[in-house]
Amino acid sequence: MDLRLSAEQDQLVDAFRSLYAKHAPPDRVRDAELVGHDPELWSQLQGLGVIEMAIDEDRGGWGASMLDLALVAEQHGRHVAPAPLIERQVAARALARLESPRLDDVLSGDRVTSIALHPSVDGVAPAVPAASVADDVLVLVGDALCLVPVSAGSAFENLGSMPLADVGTDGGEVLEGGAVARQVFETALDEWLLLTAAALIGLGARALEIGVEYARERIAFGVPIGSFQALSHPFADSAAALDGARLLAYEAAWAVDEDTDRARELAALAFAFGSESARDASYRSLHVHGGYGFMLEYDIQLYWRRARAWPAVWGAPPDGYRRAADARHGRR
Amino acid sequence: MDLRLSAEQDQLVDAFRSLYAKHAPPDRVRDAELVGHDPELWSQLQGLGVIEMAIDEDRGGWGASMLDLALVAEQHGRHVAPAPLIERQVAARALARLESPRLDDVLSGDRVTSIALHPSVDGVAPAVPAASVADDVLVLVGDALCLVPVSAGSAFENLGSMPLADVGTDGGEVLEGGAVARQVFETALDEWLLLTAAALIGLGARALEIGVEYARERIAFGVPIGSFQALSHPFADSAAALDGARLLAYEAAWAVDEDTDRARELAALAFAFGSESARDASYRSLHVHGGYGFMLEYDIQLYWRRARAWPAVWGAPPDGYRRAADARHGRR
Amino acid sequence: MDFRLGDNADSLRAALRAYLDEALTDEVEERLYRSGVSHDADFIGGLIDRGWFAPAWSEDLGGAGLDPTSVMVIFEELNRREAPMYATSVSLMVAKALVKFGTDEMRREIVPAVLRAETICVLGFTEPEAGSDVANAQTRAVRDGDEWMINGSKMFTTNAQLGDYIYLLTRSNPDERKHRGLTTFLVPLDHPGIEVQAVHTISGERTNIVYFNDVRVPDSARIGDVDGGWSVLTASLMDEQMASFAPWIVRLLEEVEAWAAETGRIDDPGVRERLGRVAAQVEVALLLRRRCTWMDEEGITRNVEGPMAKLFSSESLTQASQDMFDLIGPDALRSYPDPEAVRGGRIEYMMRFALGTTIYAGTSEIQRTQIAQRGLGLPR
Amino acid sequence: MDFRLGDNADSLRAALRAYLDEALTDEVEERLYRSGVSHDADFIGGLIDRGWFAPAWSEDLGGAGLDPTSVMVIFEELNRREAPMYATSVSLMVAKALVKFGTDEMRREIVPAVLRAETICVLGFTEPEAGSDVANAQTRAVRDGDEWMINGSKMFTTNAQLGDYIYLLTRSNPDERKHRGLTTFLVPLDHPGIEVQAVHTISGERTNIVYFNDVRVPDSARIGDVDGGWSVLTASLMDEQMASFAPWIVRLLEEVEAWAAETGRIDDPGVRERLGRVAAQVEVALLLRRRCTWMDEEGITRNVEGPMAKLFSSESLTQASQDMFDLIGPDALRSYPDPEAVRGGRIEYMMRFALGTTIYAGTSEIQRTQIAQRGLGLPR
Repeated sequence: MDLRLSAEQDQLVDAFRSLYAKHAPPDRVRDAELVGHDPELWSQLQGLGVIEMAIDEDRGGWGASMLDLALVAEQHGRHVAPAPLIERQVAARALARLESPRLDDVLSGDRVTSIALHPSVDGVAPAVPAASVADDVLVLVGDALCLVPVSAGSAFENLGSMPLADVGTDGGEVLEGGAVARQVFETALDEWLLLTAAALIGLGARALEIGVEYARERIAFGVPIGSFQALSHPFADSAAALDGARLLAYEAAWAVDEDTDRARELAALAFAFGSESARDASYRSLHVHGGYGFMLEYDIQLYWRRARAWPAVWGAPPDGYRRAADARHGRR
Repeated sequence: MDLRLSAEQDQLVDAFRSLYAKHAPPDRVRDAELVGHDPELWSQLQGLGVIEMAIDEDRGGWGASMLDLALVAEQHGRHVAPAPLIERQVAARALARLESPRLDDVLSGDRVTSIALHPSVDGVAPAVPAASVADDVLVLVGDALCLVPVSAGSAFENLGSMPLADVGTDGGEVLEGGAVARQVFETALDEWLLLTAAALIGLGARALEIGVEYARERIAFGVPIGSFQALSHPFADSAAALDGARLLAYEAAWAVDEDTDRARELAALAFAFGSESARDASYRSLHVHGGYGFMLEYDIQLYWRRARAWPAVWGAPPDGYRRAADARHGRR
Repeated sequence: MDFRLGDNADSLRAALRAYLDEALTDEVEERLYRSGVSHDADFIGGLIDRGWFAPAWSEDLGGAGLDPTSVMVIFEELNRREAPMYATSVSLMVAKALVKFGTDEMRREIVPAVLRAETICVLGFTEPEAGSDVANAQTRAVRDGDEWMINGSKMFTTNAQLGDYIYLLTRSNPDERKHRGLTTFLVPLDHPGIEVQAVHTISGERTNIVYFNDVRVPDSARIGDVDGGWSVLTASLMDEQMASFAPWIVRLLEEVEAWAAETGRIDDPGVRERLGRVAAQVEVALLLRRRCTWMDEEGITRNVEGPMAKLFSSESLTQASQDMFDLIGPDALRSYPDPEAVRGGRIEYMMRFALGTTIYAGTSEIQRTQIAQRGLGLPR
Repeated sequence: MDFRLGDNADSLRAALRAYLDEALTDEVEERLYRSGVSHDADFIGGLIDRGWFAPAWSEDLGGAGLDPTSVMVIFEELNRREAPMYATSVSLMVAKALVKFGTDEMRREIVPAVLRAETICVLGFTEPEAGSDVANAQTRAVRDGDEWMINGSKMFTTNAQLGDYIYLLTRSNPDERKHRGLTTFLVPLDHPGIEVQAVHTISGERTNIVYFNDVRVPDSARIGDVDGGWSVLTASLMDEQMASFAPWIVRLLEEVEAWAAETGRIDDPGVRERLGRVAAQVEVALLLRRRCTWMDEEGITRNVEGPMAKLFSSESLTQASQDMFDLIGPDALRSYPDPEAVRGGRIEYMMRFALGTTIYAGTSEIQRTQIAQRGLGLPR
């Protein structure tokens, strides 16, 4: 076993850490809450090649590994960054897998594409992530994977201040049908679950840091509140869970890169366990803030809302555990 | 609302408290673990009229209310008493409801009867409570409620040291069939769930006392361990949950006595919530004992094992919550 | 035992429900939601007309003089509908302290105005550096002849932007030990030197921070003895000891059951299990709170029954609202204004609202410590 | 990164599984279960023959000199099958302390005997009045010329009934502060004045209490410096820092999956959700433990990685075994000897076994405090 990042991966992490520190500080996150998207941040991310890196070299990209993408997603989550990184990467990868010429528009930056995580129902793909800031959305309509231009998208306010929209799917372009379409969709979903897990783990780890810093400094009854076991012991549980979740997410990314037969199972487990770990850590950190925890002025509420909202675009932890069990035991 | 016990109920509780203190101290509980039954304790209970009180006056009993029975069950649970009180009361009440002449044998003490909580499958009623110390067992076989003599019973070792047995149901006497049988069975199950809830609440409350006493006296790092929030805060949660569970069980008993339309729902809720409360309280108390918690010599393990085992004869908390929802919303 | 609340209570409940259905129109609800302020003069006027405004107050003081059970039924129904009561219920709590500890003038002028809902009072206990540890208040009050000079700041002074007075805890004697040396005042909020700054919260509710810069008040603004503020405060906080969020869990379950029936999800055994779990929390939360009322009615001194009701109801609401959010799936993300929002966004809102309930009126940690020490006799 | 353990590890695992299938027959399992003693000389002999007995020990000391990953694989597989290792693994831990702190004679005589599994050593740290607070040991050792006189008692001295020596922590200097004034000894268990009393536990395992009445031992029985016992102890406990119950959760999941497949319950979505949850706990528990091994292999100093592995695995085992018990229903109640017992009663047994895992080798509370203070930098 080797848990060390390569020198290139260290550089990758450093580069994104610096980018987010500069372009996604908490005030920028707040400013972007209405639309859920910071175009300047996105253009910086694009400048670092977040789409290219997600695409194989033979399709015109840079061929980063899934583990590389997970490392970037983790930094993304640490800053609860208001840019739809994961959906756009996953959509681009699906286009590549479909060998669709539409990938060129995405790589060139001419078209921005996202992906619906649930099939269309009655002509509408509900709550599509990043749809309100996308030109096109990949949607599974019946047995066909379609590219739908987002004209009929209706954005809505939501817990996570995300650029979600319901997208009418009539008149989309069919890119692929049948078993292949379903398979590409499921693979894209695996990737979304995995990268979202990584983002949530970054989010949870940072939320825990915020809570620990607060508990170290805040004095009550003459002592720092972090000395009370009622606070410190749940924090310790979160620290262990997040370390474990991170290892699990990395293992899942590695399994995707190595194409092992546990990739789907591990991605779903990482999503479910990572969601729970981030949810608990951010709730605990928010709670130790006392009344400050639910003031919009404090950063911790930004973390808690996204810890709850990001995974919910697809589903809750029980859904992830069931998906993992289906991968492990076969669907019935 | 009136939460006060009547003077008669106070006397009833006192009488059973004294009986159990004298005839079911921990060493007697231990001595009875192999068979799961202390005949001397049972004869004392019988002397106080535990079967008669469970039967209406017009059927030859004393006509105690369900709340009276719940108060007795609570004392029973506080002592994790090794006598199959609840099953025998519930079985006798079912015989009364069926207007069966077999009730006379039970009231006279000639026959000891228990009840299977799950219908017979392939000719066997599995894990019937109190069956290994019963003469007969009431079992739902298909659509018929049958009285089966326990000749083919096979007792087995189990977590709660209970007198459980699998009972072959061939050749039982059909007492009633069709909708009436099913209805009597479901009512009996309501009563078993409710009285078991009351017993578990007594059990949980006593387990909490044992843990609190230990935590007050045991010194570590120079202070009583009960001063550590890691212990005292979970205890506080258990104290609140058990108080709530007790109120819920009393309300359910009152609802049965008043024949309100929420009786079935409340009995199932009391069972599920009471099981959880007793399980958590006994686990926490066991855990604060450190290594002593899992020594057979200490009493707390007697409580934890029964907190787990008593309800499991029918099912787990999720089963109780589903039964309550079925009562609330109708079965589908 | 009897778990019926009685015919009076039942008909009172029915009357309340009828009024609330009529008064809390969608427009009122929307206005309240958008403003983030739990106060509506028209609505309160309707309550006053019906004698439901200050139900626990004796009639000679301008109240309805109702029994504890009726008071509780009113509490359950108003809160189940999240009626805009916060500004006035805090004002009544302050008025109660004035009756006991206030000057004659306060009792003559301010108390009746509060009971007519013409005067709003807000709490000024918590400070930026003193939350759970209320006794650590640092806002200074320095005596200068017949006046006091006040400097400092107070947090979570909800409704200060529309209030008339602030019920203020100050440190009058820094040399005394923590709980001594505190003095309480009733200070007009339009007083020079007072600045009210909005603070917005995750549930949409607006609260405030209030700054005091060289605020001079006469000694007649004082409530209770000099350096005797802790006993004034303790008496006031007694009411908070019965805080319960049971009615909110009732509402949550009603909304989720309606969603489950509308969508057919109610047929799923997993959904049923989770609904059953919330039904148990509803029942237990209501019973723990009703026990307090029964004890009051019987004149039985409460020990930790109040903390148990508060702890269980707020923790259950927090857990249940999150569990229901998970149950509903992606649609649960939609907030109130979205027409597609599940049950008008109520469930998503309650998850955010719940976050505060384990904090204010004594955090869950404070409640657990009280139960452990006062209830179970565990050592400090 | 690479999550493969490597071909060596894979073939070692396969070889171990083959041996365990062959050696741990139903008869052996039954004998072990009934005796409550985790030791079997024949089984250990087989391990010695195959070079798997003291895998981490260097070859010149009589060990197998394997790398940390191989050692971990052996640990995972032996514990997944609950192989009877407890008596000998404690003996090896004691021997390790003897190599570092023991006399020449101990190193020459006792250490090799332990490595041949001919000598069994047991731990004598915990006392009736000193559990988590090990440094509070009260068993007295009083120097008398070249001898020491020992009086006191030790709890949880598992295997003392079959052991040869007890590794004893005593208070040699009552005037010194707690952690000072301790001295450790290696005392033969057949020494006059030592009485071993059986203590039975909820999992069926037998442990003991050992009484010391005027036990005179020569100074040559001392390990380490006079009053220097704390550093000897700390070094020994370092091994416990990597305790993990991951292999037991692996076994639990295997058993429940087999049950679910046999009964068809695996088709129930609720069952799948719960199996998925345990699968995550398995994976995380394994990874947290494997991370420790990787750090050792790389020479990276561990901080709280050991406590995290121990805390997570024991708490998960406790929770998962109870959840699986609930899942299975009434049949889960049946204990081992019942032929109808689900999966030979293994799941019911694991729920009882789990109770100890959050206590010994450092309670969960001790682990959390270490993680909070050493890992997160929270104040004491």
